[in-house]
Amino acid sequence: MSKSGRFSWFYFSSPQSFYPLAGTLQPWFAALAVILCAVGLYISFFVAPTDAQQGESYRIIFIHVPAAWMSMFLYLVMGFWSGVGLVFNTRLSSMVATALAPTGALFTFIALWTGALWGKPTWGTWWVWDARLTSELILLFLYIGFMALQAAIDDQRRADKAGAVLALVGVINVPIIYFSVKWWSTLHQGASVSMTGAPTMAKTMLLGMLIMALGFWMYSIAATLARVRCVILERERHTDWVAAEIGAQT
Amino acid sequence: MLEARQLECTRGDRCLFTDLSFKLGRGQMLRVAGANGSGKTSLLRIMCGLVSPSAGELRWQGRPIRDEREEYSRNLVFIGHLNALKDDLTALENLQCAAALSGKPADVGRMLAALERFGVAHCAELPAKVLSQGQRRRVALARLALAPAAPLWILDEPFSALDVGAVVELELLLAAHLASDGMVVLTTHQEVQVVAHAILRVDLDLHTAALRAA
Amino acid sequence: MKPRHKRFILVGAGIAGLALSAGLVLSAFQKNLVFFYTPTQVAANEAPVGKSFRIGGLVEKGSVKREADGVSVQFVVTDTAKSIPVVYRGILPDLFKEGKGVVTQGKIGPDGTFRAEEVLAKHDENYMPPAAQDAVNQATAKKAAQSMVASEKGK
Amino acid sequence: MNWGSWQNFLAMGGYGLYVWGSYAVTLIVLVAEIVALITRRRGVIEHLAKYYAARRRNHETEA
Amino acid sequence: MIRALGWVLRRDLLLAFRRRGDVVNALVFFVIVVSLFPLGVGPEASQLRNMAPGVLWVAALLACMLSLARLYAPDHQDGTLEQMLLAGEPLVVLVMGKVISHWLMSGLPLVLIAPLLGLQFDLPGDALAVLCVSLLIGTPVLSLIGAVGAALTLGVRGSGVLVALLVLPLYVPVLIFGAGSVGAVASGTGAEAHLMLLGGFLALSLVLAPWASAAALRIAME
Repeated sequence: MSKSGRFSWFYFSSPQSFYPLAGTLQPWFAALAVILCAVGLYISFFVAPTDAQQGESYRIIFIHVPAAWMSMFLYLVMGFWSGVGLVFNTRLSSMVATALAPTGALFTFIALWTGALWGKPTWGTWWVWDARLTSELILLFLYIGFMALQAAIDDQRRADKAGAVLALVGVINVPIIYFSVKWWSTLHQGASVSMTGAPTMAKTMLLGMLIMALGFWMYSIAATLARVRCVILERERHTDWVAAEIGAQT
Repeated sequence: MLEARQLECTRGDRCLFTDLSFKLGRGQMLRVAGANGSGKTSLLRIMCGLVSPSAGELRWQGRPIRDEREEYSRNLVFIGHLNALKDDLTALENLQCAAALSGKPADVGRMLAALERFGVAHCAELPAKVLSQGQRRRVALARLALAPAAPLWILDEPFSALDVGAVVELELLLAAHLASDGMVVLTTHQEVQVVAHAILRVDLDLHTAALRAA
Repeated sequence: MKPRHKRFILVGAGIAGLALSAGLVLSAFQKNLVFFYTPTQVAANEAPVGKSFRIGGLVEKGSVKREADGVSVQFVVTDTAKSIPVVYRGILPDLFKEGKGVVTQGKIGPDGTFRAEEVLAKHDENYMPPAAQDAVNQATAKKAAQSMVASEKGK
Repeated sequence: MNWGSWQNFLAMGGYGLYVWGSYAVTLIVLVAEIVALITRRRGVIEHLAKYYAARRRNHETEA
Repeated sequence: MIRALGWVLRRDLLLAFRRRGDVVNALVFFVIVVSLFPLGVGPEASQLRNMAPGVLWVAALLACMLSLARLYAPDHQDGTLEQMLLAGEPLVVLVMGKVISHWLMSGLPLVLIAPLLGLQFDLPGDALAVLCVSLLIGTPVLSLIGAVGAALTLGVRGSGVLVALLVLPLYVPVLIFGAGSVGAVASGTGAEAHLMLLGGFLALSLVLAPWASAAALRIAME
């Protein structure tokens, strides 16, 4: 993902040189994801204590919150790379945006699903139409719309650019999701971890949640790198290096 | 002056042309030749600024057209495959809208004169949908006869669906435009009888875009 | 007009539009635009009339009374300034407790009692083990006691 | 944290269905994505191998 | 700039006038959808009154969305869109003209006929007034957002369903606050906050949507 860009943007902005780099990095991120999730799950179930209010049902937080964070964060990253692709006409950034969308949509789905399962025992309902829940649902539709639009357009360059415009229009939704609990009085509780102010969670609970979030992050990078490799092969099939790569694979 | 620098165009997996450079000066005509699917229309659309080339750039009066899109558009008349006529508007209204949108509104007398040149003045009050294919093409071409003319004309198969009389009329119009230091870019399958002090030719069939002056 | 001037005008209009939009949205937030109403708002007649709406607040301590049939329950929702009595027939969520947040949907009856159709618990964003919760409770009680003493002394 | 027994662990203080329902679906979704990625990669490689083979044959017959 | 905008507007209104049928169809669609609900739900006045804002707004949303297909597609087919991209004026301005004419032909008629339909649902007078105001502020937003969707899906296969998928989620806030304003005034809590938010959406989409739509059109024409 953005990792490549940091040390040598120009070299790795070509699909040909990014492809092997992604291949090298991908297993490491995957391994990190497995380790972090394992540690996170251990803390979530065996170290973090019961919650005083909610009992054991709060343990859903360890996937719900990281998934919700990822759903918003991945959309921002997708919007960023879409914008870069639109402005600088760099193929790789458009490919990365395309590769991010399915993972983002999955995390949005997970956030909604676990939220429903958490809401039933604590609030007493699977779903309410409050601002936080509604805007998160719209985020899912935006991801789906992005994928559907790209799939419907045959010309690759146009698909990338049209998707980018849609992604950028949809970015408005992300701050609405994030701040909805502050702006409106919602059923959804406020943020336990915020940029300002101390977290309102017991330390071990917070630790478990943060490690799980880190694990999801690594997973997202690994999944995106794997997908972007497929996308590169498909789109660069007319080049000699892809022909050579496929020749080596088979 | 219009200058193309190392233009490249790819559609899907196919590279239509690459490293295409030419210069088109005042009073010169550029004829783009090539077989079907060789990228003639794509080149014309790139030259209009409708499509950005996958590499290279176009310069108008020394400045990239990307930077001054509207300014460039005002110096340009493009007549493409489609006639850009609204079926429900009359020939006159169509011409009026086209002129207004290109930033050069004209009065009715001039427009009727332009239609007259292509022999469609009697259709001026008819909705475009009742016109024949040839008549519609003539109405579209009447934009060229509207004075004051934009310096650069880009025409995609302007002679298609025209009868002999209209072909001659268009050739005269092109010659007059070139004589008054205008520039013309066109694609066509038939030979053009236009007197001009330079007719350039780009042949897209020869992939390396050989350029020769006639 | 040069293209540069046009772009300038367009960008200026855009910025003005954004400012107008921000102003309108922010002043809308000053007004009453809510998922639920507080008892104070209901008392000030800001809540809808003759229509189902939600009230939110805390369940007043010691106000929860269960009827003999086991499914009907009465309690009082308060925001510490005003309070509204609520009657409800149905299953309460697990987090429904005295002194905790609640959001309930229903209509106000002619006697001023809120007839709830749905009761939802609203929990806060604090997560801590029971022992820590006890400590917090004790601390707040102590603080409250101290402030009582202080105010007594002040008199 | 000591759960005492497997039953306690699975029961999650009475919220077993909700907690395990969340974790199970998350696991299923993520595993499904991984499987989809692996099959996609195989599919792409297979498809492109055929594509290049067809192109080679085409060149040979032309030549 | 203003003159170019005026010309686009004039041309589109003239075309709409020559093809009155299309405008009338959208309006009839709106009326029929709204009138179906009392038939399906039953004639109980209080229930209808509660449903009215939502029903009217959803029907307005759908009617507006259906007419999006006519926004750019005909111009795309006959080549006039190409000429618009080559006009000597910023494309944003021309897009604005297209959007205004779309609103005049699809949004404004809805606003005018909505009070009549509101009577069908037994809405009180003040609620009818707020319904009109909310539609007046809200339907331009629908046209503006719709213009982005229409431009993005221009000439794409299956664009009818796709435009719904792209545009409807973005319509949600307008629906919530549009219908909410009528509901709020019907239940005695003022509608100012809702209308102000709608106004905020309108200002925001007036700024952003024409740019996005113009960018999408350039992309679509490549």
